[in-house]
Amino acid sequence: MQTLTYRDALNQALREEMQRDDRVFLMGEEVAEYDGAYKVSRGLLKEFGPMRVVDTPIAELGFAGVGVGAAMVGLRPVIEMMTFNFALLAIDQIVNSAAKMRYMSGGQVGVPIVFRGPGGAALQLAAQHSQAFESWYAHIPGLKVVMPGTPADAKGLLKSAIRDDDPVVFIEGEMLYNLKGDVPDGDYTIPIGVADIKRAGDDVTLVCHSKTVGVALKAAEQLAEESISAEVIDLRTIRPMDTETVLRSVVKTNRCVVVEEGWPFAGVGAQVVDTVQREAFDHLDAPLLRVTGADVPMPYNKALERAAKADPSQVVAAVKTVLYRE
Amino acid sequence: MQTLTYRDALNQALREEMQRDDRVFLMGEEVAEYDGAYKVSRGLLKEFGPMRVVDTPIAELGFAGVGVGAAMVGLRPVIEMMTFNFALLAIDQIVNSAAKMRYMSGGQVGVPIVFRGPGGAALQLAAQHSQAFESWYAHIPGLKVVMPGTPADAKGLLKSAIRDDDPVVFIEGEMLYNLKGDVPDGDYTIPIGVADIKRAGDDVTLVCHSKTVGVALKAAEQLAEESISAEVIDLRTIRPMDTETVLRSVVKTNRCVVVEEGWPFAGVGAQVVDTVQREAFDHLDAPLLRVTGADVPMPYNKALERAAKADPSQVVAAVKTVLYRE
Amino acid sequence: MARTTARKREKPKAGAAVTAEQCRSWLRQMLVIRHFEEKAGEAYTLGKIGGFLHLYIGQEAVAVGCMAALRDDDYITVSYRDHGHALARGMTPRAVMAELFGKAAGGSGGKGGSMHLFDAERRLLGGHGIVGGHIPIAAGIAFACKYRKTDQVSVCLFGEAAVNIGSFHESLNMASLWKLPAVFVVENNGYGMGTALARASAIMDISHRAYSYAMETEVVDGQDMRAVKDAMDRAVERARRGVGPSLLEARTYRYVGHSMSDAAHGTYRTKEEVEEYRQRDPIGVLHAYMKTEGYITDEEFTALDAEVVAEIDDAIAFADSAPDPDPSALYTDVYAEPA
Amino acid sequence: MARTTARKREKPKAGAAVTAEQCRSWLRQMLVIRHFEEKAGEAYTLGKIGGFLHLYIGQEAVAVGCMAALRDDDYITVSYRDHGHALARGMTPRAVMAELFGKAAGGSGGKGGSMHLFDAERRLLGGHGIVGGHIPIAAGIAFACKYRKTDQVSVCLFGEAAVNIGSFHESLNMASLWKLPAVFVVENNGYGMGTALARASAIMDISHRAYSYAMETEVVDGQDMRAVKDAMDRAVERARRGVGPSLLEARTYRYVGHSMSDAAHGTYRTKEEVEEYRQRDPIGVLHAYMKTEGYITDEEFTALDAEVVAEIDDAIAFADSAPDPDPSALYTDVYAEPA
Ligand SMILES: Cc1ncc(C[n+]2csc(CCOP(=O)(O)OP(=O)(O)O)c2C)c(N)n1
Ligand SMILES: Cc1ncc(C[n+]2csc(CCOP(=O)(O)OP(=O)(O)O)c2C)c(N)n1
Ligand SMILES: [Mg+2]
Ligand SMILES: [Mg+2]
Repeated sequence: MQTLTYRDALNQALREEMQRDDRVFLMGEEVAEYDGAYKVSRGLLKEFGPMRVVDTPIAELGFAGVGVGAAMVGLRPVIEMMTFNFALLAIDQIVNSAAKMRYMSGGQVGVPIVFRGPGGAALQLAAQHSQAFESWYAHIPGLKVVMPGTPADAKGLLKSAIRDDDPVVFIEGEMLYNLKGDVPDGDYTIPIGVADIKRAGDDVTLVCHSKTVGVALKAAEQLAEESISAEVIDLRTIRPMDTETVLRSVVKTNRCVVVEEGWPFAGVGAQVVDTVQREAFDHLDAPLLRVTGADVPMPYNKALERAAKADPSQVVAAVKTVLYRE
Repeated sequence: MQTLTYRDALNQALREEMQRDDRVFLMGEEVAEYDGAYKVSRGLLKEFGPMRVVDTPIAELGFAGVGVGAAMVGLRPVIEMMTFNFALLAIDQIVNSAAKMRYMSGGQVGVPIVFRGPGGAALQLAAQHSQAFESWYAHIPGLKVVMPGTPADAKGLLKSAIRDDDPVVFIEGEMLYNLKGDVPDGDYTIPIGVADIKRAGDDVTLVCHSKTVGVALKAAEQLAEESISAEVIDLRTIRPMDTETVLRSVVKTNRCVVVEEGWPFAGVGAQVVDTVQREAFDHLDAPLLRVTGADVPMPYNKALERAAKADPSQVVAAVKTVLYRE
Repeated sequence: MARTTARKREKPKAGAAVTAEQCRSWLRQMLVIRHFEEKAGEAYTLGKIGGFLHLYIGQEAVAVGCMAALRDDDYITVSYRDHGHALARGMTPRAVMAELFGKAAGGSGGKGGSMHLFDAERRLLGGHGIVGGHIPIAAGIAFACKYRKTDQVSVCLFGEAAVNIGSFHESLNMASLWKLPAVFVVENNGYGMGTALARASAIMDISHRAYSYAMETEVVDGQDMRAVKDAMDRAVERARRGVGPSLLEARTYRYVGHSMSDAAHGTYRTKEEVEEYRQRDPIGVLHAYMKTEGYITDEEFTALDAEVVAEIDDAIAFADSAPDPDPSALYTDVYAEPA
Repeated sequence: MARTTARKREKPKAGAAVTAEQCRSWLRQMLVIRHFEEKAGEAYTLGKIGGFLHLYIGQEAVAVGCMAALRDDDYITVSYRDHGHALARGMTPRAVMAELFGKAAGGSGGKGGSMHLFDAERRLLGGHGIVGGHIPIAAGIAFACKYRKTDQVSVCLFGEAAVNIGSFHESLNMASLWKLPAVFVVENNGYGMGTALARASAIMDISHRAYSYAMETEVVDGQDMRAVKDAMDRAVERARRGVGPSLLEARTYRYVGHSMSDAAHGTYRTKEEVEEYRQRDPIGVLHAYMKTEGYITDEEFTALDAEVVAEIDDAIAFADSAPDPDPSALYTDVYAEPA
């Protein structure tokens, strides 16, 4: 076991996969000479050189397409989006090219590519720089969507994403990069499509992913003080979603609260609710509730931003509602 | 009353609004000299001239942004996307500019713009040309999303959209353009955010929008033959959603099936399910079920495409399931 | 338009000497495309083909001239108007027609259709429906060739209306900045659907756009297959040598409507204009050359034409009788089969 | 890079005679920007300002020179590096600083912050955070001016790294095609974050990109405020007359890091390079000119500088003590208030 930050865990995953497979390369804005806008690629240019760690012009649509083309002929591109806010400019290549190539070609041409970078809000970056788009990508057949919430998951899942034969949208958290955690030594992977029970409990199921794993765990602690036992399930992969693990828990707890950073309308949580109420209808003692980001563009002001973000107190309140406590 | 096609109803709405308000102009690919790729703008160039009916280069991101800029200084642009598949290239302007300008500017600058064009699948246009993105747009605070399913709704809602002070994503159906229906004479509008009961019933609530209105109504007829009375609710507006009308119906029928053209994961139906199970939990005699498009890129082959589309038989089957019949 | 002087061009080598055999095969390819497209148009009106159908009639010399300059291991990407390129690259009329008919025997198993022709073996990587969408993809394929230090070349063909979209700009800049082994071929047929170039681009000389990227460029007569091949030879050679990418503008014309839903000459062009361009038919141009060179007699031409007609009739019959894909195909090829 | 000859330029008129009063106000504006940015940087390190903070130190002459050429009813759009433009356009240091502090008294009520400065009254329409995002918006504003047959002009300022993104290409093509009254000003400070122009663009002469759009273009010394104004006067006049848009390249330099999280000279440039550019400081250039013209004495300069320092101190104090927006502000301005 080693203790690593989420950032360094990602950096290790990239380095180890690039050492293991010379088809793997990293491309994006400032990934090479600048070591990455968030330093996730620190040292990689020095180790692998400019052909495998490639700085691009500001041209998200273009370099996303370059990655798709390279993947179509057998390379394993990792395309860094400085943040997924800017990926809106590249989304045609992600959705119309990467996600559909295998199907349109009748199985002849796959696109083994990873689009990665931070998603969601950081601190006071305002409306255009604070958006969570995971439900958008998860809506698209042909894409896989991975969102680790811990350093160990980040490393193991990024390795799986790079080894995957299909396009993977790998969304990190800018606020998570400095998060420290235990990471297994050596080479290991975590399978895509498998959720993780981050805390066991009996009274209520909390479903979360990425940054909200921390929110749910904090809420679970506070609930424990009131002797409410919450089970915290980290989806880790949004698509394909591990519904079995979620259902197994809800069948046990009979109550569920879904926590996510993004906006409420047709968010990831809406899909969790849809699945659970359909598959576990007779096991539910209360409606499923959701805790989400406020349904507004993100404000710059610090206090307003704090109020716009999903926090443990909202989770605690939702849990008490589904438990019919006060 | 006049009988009009959906296409001509839209054409009337555009013409009447352009006559009423000289700030309104239409811009897009082939909208002027070609009368529109789907002839929705037939005759408008002749009547209003090239400054108000503007052909553009193939540059979705660019002309969407041109519309946003024009709207910021008080014009009322109607930006035609030849189809919403191509709007993926413009989505940065729709989401990062149009939807956020009012908020980022602290209320100083609004963006009264309409992005309109056909969405979803037509016939055998394959994967890149057969996609339904309404759940994406509806996810975004700052946008309104309107999807009429009849000629009368198309005319009344497009007029409301053009008069609205906020950005409206107005998604039509290529397969609906030839649909005929009664349309009130003269100037009328249909308010954004109000659903419509297209058929009254007591046993089950069918929630639908756009093309699936026809699917739900056909299913309702077939169900009637088996003396199952279905209430068909056409959302008409996806965001803001008229949850009252849906809930009022479900409280009466205690059962609900949501029908949509798009993909299942985090689709519009997932949001309907989330809302209904939360607000009407104690009224539900069965889980809410959804009928959606198949979770695959659209295939070209005719038979495969038919199998990929939501149809009345699937709705009938879902209804029987929630009614616990066979 | 902007007064810019052309970047000094490498002196065009006198068209590499071509043999009667070569000409014959090129002529045959153009005849195959011409008859294929005419039959496809008929099949569409009969309802055998659905969706959008974009015919290549009139532009045959561009696809044939380009493919003639390539090696088997070079890569090709093209727009939705892709039948001609697929046939010139060696896909059989049966495989292409079956795809248009949506049959399992089609190149993409009937799941792609007319706009999405792929033949991985022949390195034809689509068939793309979003205007400009395949330009960065072609740059990426070229990037991979450079990455692997092979001397393969990535050729990308698109219409003149695509030069006004952002991906063209971003891709050509990166391709030149990184000296990628790519050739970008603009098939300038004068119109994007109903929009004439002059109503969509601030400059009429598309090749001048290359100067924004310090890229080599040439304008070539797109109705003269041999001229296209000669220009391609130069561009492909530059790419192979690692000198960098090129932008080729081939001036051509489509005789038919944009797609089957568009009249041959809509309101946007006159019958006379179409007729005028038909005078310099690409098949006629090569045929005339072959006659003057004594490469082909009228009898031989008639025989060749008949042979091609028969091949296309066979392709139609094959496609018509071929089975639909199995219903299970709906759910395959979304993701890789778990190994 | 591409050998292209410059499009014949209109002979620059000798800089319109300027008065001591004008120079004094321009000098004052530059001093306001300089001191504002320095204080804002301090406030950021004290945690009074959050998020991203992009300072304009070193580029003052571009914003001041551009605004000096505009009428009150002209429109301005700019990137996230927008403090200088807002101040030069007449927004008070109080209003801008309060926005940076996220206070209700800020120009955008504290909801936009440093990257999103708006002043509808002064027709400053952002403050945009997506590189290239405001270029089509500026074209759209120009379209509206033409649509309404006013003689207003839309000016759009962006960094040199934005010339490689698709929206630049699409917007300039449409602006020229439609002869829109727009002026596109590239503030070429040599770097996009840590990327030097030569590593992002296939050509170093950004102004040459104008030829792809048959657009007028000029390169101007961005450290000489009067030179910027003269070039702007010509471009604005062309736009007003309806001749068409222009692309101006102002060669300038940022003394500080890309944002507060970036060192003044990271690994991507040397301390020496920064020092060298500081030698031609835009404030120094104008000040020197004014001294030779006898427009200002050293005493007057010292007094002016002190006056500005006091104004900025006041802005800091104001912003610091101003109240946060009401919590209810979180939910307002998402949509228009129902009339
Ligand atoms: C991004 C995008 N916008 C619009 C369309 C619709 N469309 C299909 S073909 C076409 C015209 C393209 O013309 P050109 O590039 O000249 O190619 P040609 O059809 O002449 O071969 C348009 C507008 C599209 N497919 N993609
Ligand atoms: C589309 C997009 N991609 C990436 C970014 C991140 N980013 C912010 S500023 C910047 C560099 C821009 O440089 P330049 O255009 O030269 O302006 P300058 O900062 O030098 O004023 C980048 C890459 C962004 N904001 N938008
Ligand atoms: Mg064309
Ligand atoms: Mg710069």
